[in-house]
Amino acid sequence: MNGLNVLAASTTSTGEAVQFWVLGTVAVIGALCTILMKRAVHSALCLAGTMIILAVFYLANGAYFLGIVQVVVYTGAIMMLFLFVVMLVGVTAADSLTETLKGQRWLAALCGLGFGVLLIAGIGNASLNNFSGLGAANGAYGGNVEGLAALIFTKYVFAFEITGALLISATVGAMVLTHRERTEPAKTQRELADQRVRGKHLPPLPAPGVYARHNAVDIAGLLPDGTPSELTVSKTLRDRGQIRDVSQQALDDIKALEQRSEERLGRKGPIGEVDKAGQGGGDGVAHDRNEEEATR
Amino acid sequence: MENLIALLIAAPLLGAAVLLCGGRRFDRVGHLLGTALAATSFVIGAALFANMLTKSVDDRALHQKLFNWIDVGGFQADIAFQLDQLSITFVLLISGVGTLIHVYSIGYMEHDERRRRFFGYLNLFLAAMLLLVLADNYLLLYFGWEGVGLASYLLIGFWQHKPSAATAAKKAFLVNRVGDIGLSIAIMLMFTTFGTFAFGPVLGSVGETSEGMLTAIGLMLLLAACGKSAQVPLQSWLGDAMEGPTPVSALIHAATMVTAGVYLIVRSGAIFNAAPDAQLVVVIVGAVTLMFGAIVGCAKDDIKKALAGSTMSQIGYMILAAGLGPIGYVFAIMHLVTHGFFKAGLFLGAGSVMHGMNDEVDMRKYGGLRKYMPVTFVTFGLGYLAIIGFPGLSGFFSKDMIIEAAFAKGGTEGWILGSITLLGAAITAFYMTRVMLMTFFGEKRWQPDAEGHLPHPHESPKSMTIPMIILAFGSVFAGGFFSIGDRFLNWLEPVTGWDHGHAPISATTVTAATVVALLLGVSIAWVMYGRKARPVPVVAPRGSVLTRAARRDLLQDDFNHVVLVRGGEHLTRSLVYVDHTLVDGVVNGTAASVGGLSGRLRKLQNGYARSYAVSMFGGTAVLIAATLLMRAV
Amino acid sequence: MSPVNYLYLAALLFTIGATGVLLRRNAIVVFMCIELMLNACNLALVAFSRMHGNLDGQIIAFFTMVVAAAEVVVGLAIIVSLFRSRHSASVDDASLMKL
Amino acid sequence: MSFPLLTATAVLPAVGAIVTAAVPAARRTTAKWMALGFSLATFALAVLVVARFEPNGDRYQLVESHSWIKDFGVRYELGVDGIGVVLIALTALLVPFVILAGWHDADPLENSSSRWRPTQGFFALILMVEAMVILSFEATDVFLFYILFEAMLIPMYFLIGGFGDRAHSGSDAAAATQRSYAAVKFLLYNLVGGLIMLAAVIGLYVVAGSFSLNEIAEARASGELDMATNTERLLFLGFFFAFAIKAPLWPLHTWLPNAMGEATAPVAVLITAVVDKVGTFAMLRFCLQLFPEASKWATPVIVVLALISIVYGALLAVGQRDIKRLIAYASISHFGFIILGIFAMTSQGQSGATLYMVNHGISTAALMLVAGFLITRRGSRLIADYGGVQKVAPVLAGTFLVGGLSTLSLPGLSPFVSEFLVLVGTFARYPVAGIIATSGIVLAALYVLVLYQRTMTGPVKDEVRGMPDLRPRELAVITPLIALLLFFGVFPKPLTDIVNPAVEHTMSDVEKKDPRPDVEAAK
Repeated sequence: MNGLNVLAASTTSTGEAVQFWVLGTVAVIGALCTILMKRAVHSALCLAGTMIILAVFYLANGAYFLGIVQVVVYTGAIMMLFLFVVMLVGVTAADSLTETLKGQRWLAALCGLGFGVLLIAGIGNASLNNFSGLGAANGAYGGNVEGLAALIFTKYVFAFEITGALLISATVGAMVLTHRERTEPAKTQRELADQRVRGKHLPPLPAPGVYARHNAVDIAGLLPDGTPSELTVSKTLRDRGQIRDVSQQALDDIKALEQRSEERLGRKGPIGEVDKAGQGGGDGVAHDRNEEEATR
Repeated sequence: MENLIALLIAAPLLGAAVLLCGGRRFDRVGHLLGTALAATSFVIGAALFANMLTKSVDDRALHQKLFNWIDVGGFQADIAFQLDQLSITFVLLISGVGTLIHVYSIGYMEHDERRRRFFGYLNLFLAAMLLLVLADNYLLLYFGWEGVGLASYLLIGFWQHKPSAATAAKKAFLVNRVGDIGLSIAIMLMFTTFGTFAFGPVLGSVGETSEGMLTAIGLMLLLAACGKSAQVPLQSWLGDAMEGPTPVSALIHAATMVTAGVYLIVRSGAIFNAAPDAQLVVVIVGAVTLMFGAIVGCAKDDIKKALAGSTMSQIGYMILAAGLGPIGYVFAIMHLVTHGFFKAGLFLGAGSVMHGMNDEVDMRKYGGLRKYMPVTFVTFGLGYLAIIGFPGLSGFFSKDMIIEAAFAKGGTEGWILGSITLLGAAITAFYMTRVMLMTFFGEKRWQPDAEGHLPHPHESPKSMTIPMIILAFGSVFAGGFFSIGDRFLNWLEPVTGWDHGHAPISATTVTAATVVALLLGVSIAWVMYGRKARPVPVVAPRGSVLTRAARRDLLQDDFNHVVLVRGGEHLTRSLVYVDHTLVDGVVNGTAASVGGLSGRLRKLQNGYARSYAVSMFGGTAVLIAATLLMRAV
Repeated sequence: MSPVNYLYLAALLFTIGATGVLLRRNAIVVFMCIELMLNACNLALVAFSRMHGNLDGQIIAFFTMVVAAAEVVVGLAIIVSLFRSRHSASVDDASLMKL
Repeated sequence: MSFPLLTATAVLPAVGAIVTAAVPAARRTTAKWMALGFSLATFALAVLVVARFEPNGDRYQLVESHSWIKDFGVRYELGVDGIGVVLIALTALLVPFVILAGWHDADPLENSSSRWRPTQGFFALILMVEAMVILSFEATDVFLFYILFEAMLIPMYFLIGGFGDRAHSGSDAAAATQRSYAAVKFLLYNLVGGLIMLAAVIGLYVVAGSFSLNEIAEARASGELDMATNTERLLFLGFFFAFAIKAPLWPLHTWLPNAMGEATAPVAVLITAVVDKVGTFAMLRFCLQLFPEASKWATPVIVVLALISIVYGALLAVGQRDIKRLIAYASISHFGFIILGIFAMTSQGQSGATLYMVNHGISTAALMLVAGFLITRRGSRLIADYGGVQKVAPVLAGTFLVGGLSTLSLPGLSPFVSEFLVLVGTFARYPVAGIIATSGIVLAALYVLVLYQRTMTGPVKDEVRGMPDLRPRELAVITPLIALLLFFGVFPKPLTDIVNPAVEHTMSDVEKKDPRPDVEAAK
């Protein structure tokens, strides 16, 4: 209780003075950091610090309840909320301090300075030297918290109720604001599986030309099941759609060969092995031509 | 009896109303109706005249008040008439000559599909002119004054499809309006001076105001007279007015309307008598116009323009006489009447000649017409003799009186005026002889007209010749009738007053001099135009500088054109520009600047919450500062 | 030391917070600065209640805290949804107030 | 409480406006007839007002007075003096002719299929204007007058901007832009004047503590209200500025030619013959009665401005190439005469000015409406596009000439009486001004005759050939007007008898006596 008596004094104890000067400086520095730090996280942390110091000041001023509430609500809840949001938005989202609005910085500085000076001047020439500490007030109901409680539940009871309503509507509002309506039905497991597989190539890629029946770049190699695999052709050609089907190519070659052999031998009839053997050279010719086509 | 006075005016007015508003259904009877009503008013006039003769000299004047026209504060104007010897003289002249010219017009305008309207206008003119001479106050006189101006405007511009006619009409009206300024200012002066502008009170109380005021009034009246009577410097319209049909030229621009100025001055004699300076100016104007008109008349080849010049000059005589004061008033009016006869006759003759010559007006294309249109020749000849003042004919008496009066003015003034009038007489003789010779004598100089067929002159129909004959009769005998036993003098003297003046030389001398002057003029003219040896060229020779100037009305038209017309055009055009750029520009400029300013202010609203916040914050700071200051103070 | 210094401190902090609001573009930081201003006010209130020796000042401060809490909730929710809609938390991006 | 005749006279056209506007779009003709009927009924009421009015009775008669806004002592206070009566009669007389003349002006164009109902709107607006103008002639409460003074701008704005002259040289778009320009100019000019007047009205209330004309006048007369000289002058200027714009007085005139040029002829008549009269009327009633000292103080300047208006307007009229603009500038010149007469402070001048308002209304209506008929026939406003009309349409030309002659105030037509009275009245006090003003009659003759010569005479132009002469409807519009011109030209007594006593009152307001003649003439 002698603490209360101390508080009754019109000037404060040296201890409080020291505490004020030390912590006050820190608080100001914290505030400055809050507005000067590049990253929102740092600002938040500095602000938290300032708030804690303020809590101490509350206590020092005999507002024990408020001091605690300050620590719990502000530093504990609100600042954490800030940090969460900062994370949502992205911790690394450092906004450049370069000013975009012309003259904004100077105007702001000017206004701030003038405003501060004026406030301080105002306080300065306001006659505030009669101090009736909180002793009586706190003592009336036997303690700060009791005193507050008495006031809140008697004098300010309606305001208190209304704040309750306010809080409720605030929470609802927050939910409404942050709630996102789902537009499409939730995915089934099957869809998820397909999503995982689709577009992907499960087995290993074929080595280019392994099953190649052809050495032209733009002709896809054949998979074991005989289907051409576009993966064997360079992406550029794939995108250009300049892929030729090898099987089709082979048939073309054979047709061309038959024509030529007919011209050369001048006789009809099934083509023998010899001719097949001769096809190699013909193939070669064909290759060259194909390559020309491909490169063209 | 006096209730008849209104009828004098009402009859032709009714005619005008019926003919102008009646529409086509009157086309066939229009001219007859118009003539009948003109005659009616002449008959009434005659009746009033007779009645007036029966009365004693002192109570001859009649008054009739119809109703109160304007009554505001002290400003009292009545529709009231005054019929005294002076007015009745004019009434008879106007309605008489008017009726004759109506008759003449029946024939002259026969082939014009708008004849009905022509007669309507003529009737309108008669009504207005009668109103002018019958009014008993200056404002009502102004009413008639403007009315005849309107009628003359309508009649000069009767052939509106001719731009020249429309322009001439407009010119006549405008010049007359300039004169009207004078009349209206005179009326205002009378109102502010005498508190009234009725003839009786004003002329009665002339003695009670300053001579300067009277001079001002007199000069203003003179300005009005100049406008209406085509006196220098407002004479320019009369020549162009010949664009109108010839009967109009005869009635309005020779016999009656142009003499209204003389009437005004004689009527206001009391004012002029009391304002010698004004009188002097009147005399000067008269003298100048006399010479001006005579000179112009010598140079014109257009027969009507030549006659117009002579009209100008003759009215110059009258104005001069009127300016002489009591010595001259009577003779001014007398010359006015006789002139009304012979000049109307001359014009009608000219009209008849034109009628026979496919409306050719150039005398150089006439010649030798006496055989072809004898009646015209005779009547025109009598008129000619009358106007040059051939002894025994009316012009001789009246003009001689004026010349005597001019001498009787006395002093050097008298000598100057007298010699001018003599010179004028000589010149008159010259140009009238010229007209006569070029028109009726010499060999034929007829030219094919626009359609290409030569004119075949013929005598005009009865309806045209009879009036000419009657007028010729008047122009022969009127003068003698008037002056034998000073009838006219005794008749008018009670109204206008008369002063014998003191002639430095005897009347006989003057008469002799006059005769000499006229013989001189005639012989010169005969030498120049009459001899077979020296035929008149069809195309006008270049002529001397004076001749060329005279042909152009002594250049005063060019002066008007350069100074007034051109200058006016430039003035108005520049004013239009000023109005658009300056006066309006100021307004639009203000609007534009306001718009620009708001556009700039708009830029402050850049939409960034933070800059708004700055202004809020600054505002708070300012508020705090304010409160602190208030506390400190 | 006179407790008036608490008021000076409060004024200082308030001004700093206000200046921050004007200077920073990041909505979250702006919001923090607002909180700072509120706290400054609270400090002043507490100091006042000490001066005048009654608890009303503290009551007001208490209500301020409650309201601030509510405000923070809603405000942050707004910021989040804003960030969702236009992947940035810069206050200058919302400049639709321009004429 | 007797039958509120004045209110009825003003309300009837308003009702008519509403009814007309309510007529369904298809029944266009019904709307026209309805509008005509209402305007005629209004005229009948106006005649009743004239009949009930005792020229030599109290200054304000048929008075109605009800409290309106108690807190500011604003009253709904009506009353007419001689000046108001004749102007009410003029308005009620002209509007039927305006409606009849504008019979087809608001018919929707063939190709346009807009569901908007222009015809109904047109006639409703005209009736609305009539209602407001009449009420403003009756109002004896400054505040009430102010409201009407401003409110009549709204229907006029729409009449000018919404129903332009279809005979426009240039494309429709150009016509539309010029029309809106003219309308906006009209509105802005008059609003500026009105706002300054509002300031003066409030100032007057602050000074005098009442809006009622009579109360203030009495207070001034009894001397219990004496304004400081400067206050009075400022208030006077505030009022006069608004009225000078409305009148319009040089150099505040430039809105009139645009407005009259772009509007249809009947609307132009409405502007110059009816609405602008409110300005000159208000000078007589409010400026002179409320601020006699300041009026006398400002007289020299105003006289000079009026003279400038006379000569300047006439000269510009001579310089115009557009028939309607020419008439507009002529009107400016005539308004110069009216203002001159008012501020000559002689009974002749002021009676003349009042008569001038009436006669100018009739004569301008005659001239402008015939010009409108002419323009609708040929589809052009440019003088140069006409020529020789007199040959093909003699009656039209004749009426046009009569209208013109009345504009140049030929004796025998009513404007002569008023103009001469104004001149005499001015001359009696300011001889020089009188002489300068007299020169206006030559200029008037010049612009009228030039206009007539260029349009009506000369060889017939091909475009003019086959132009129909006046139709019965148009004759029905013109004939009565011309008859009135002639009648009042020869017998203006009915007007002067009503006006003179009122003018005596205003003269006594400004404590001016007519200058005595130098010599008492021997009667």
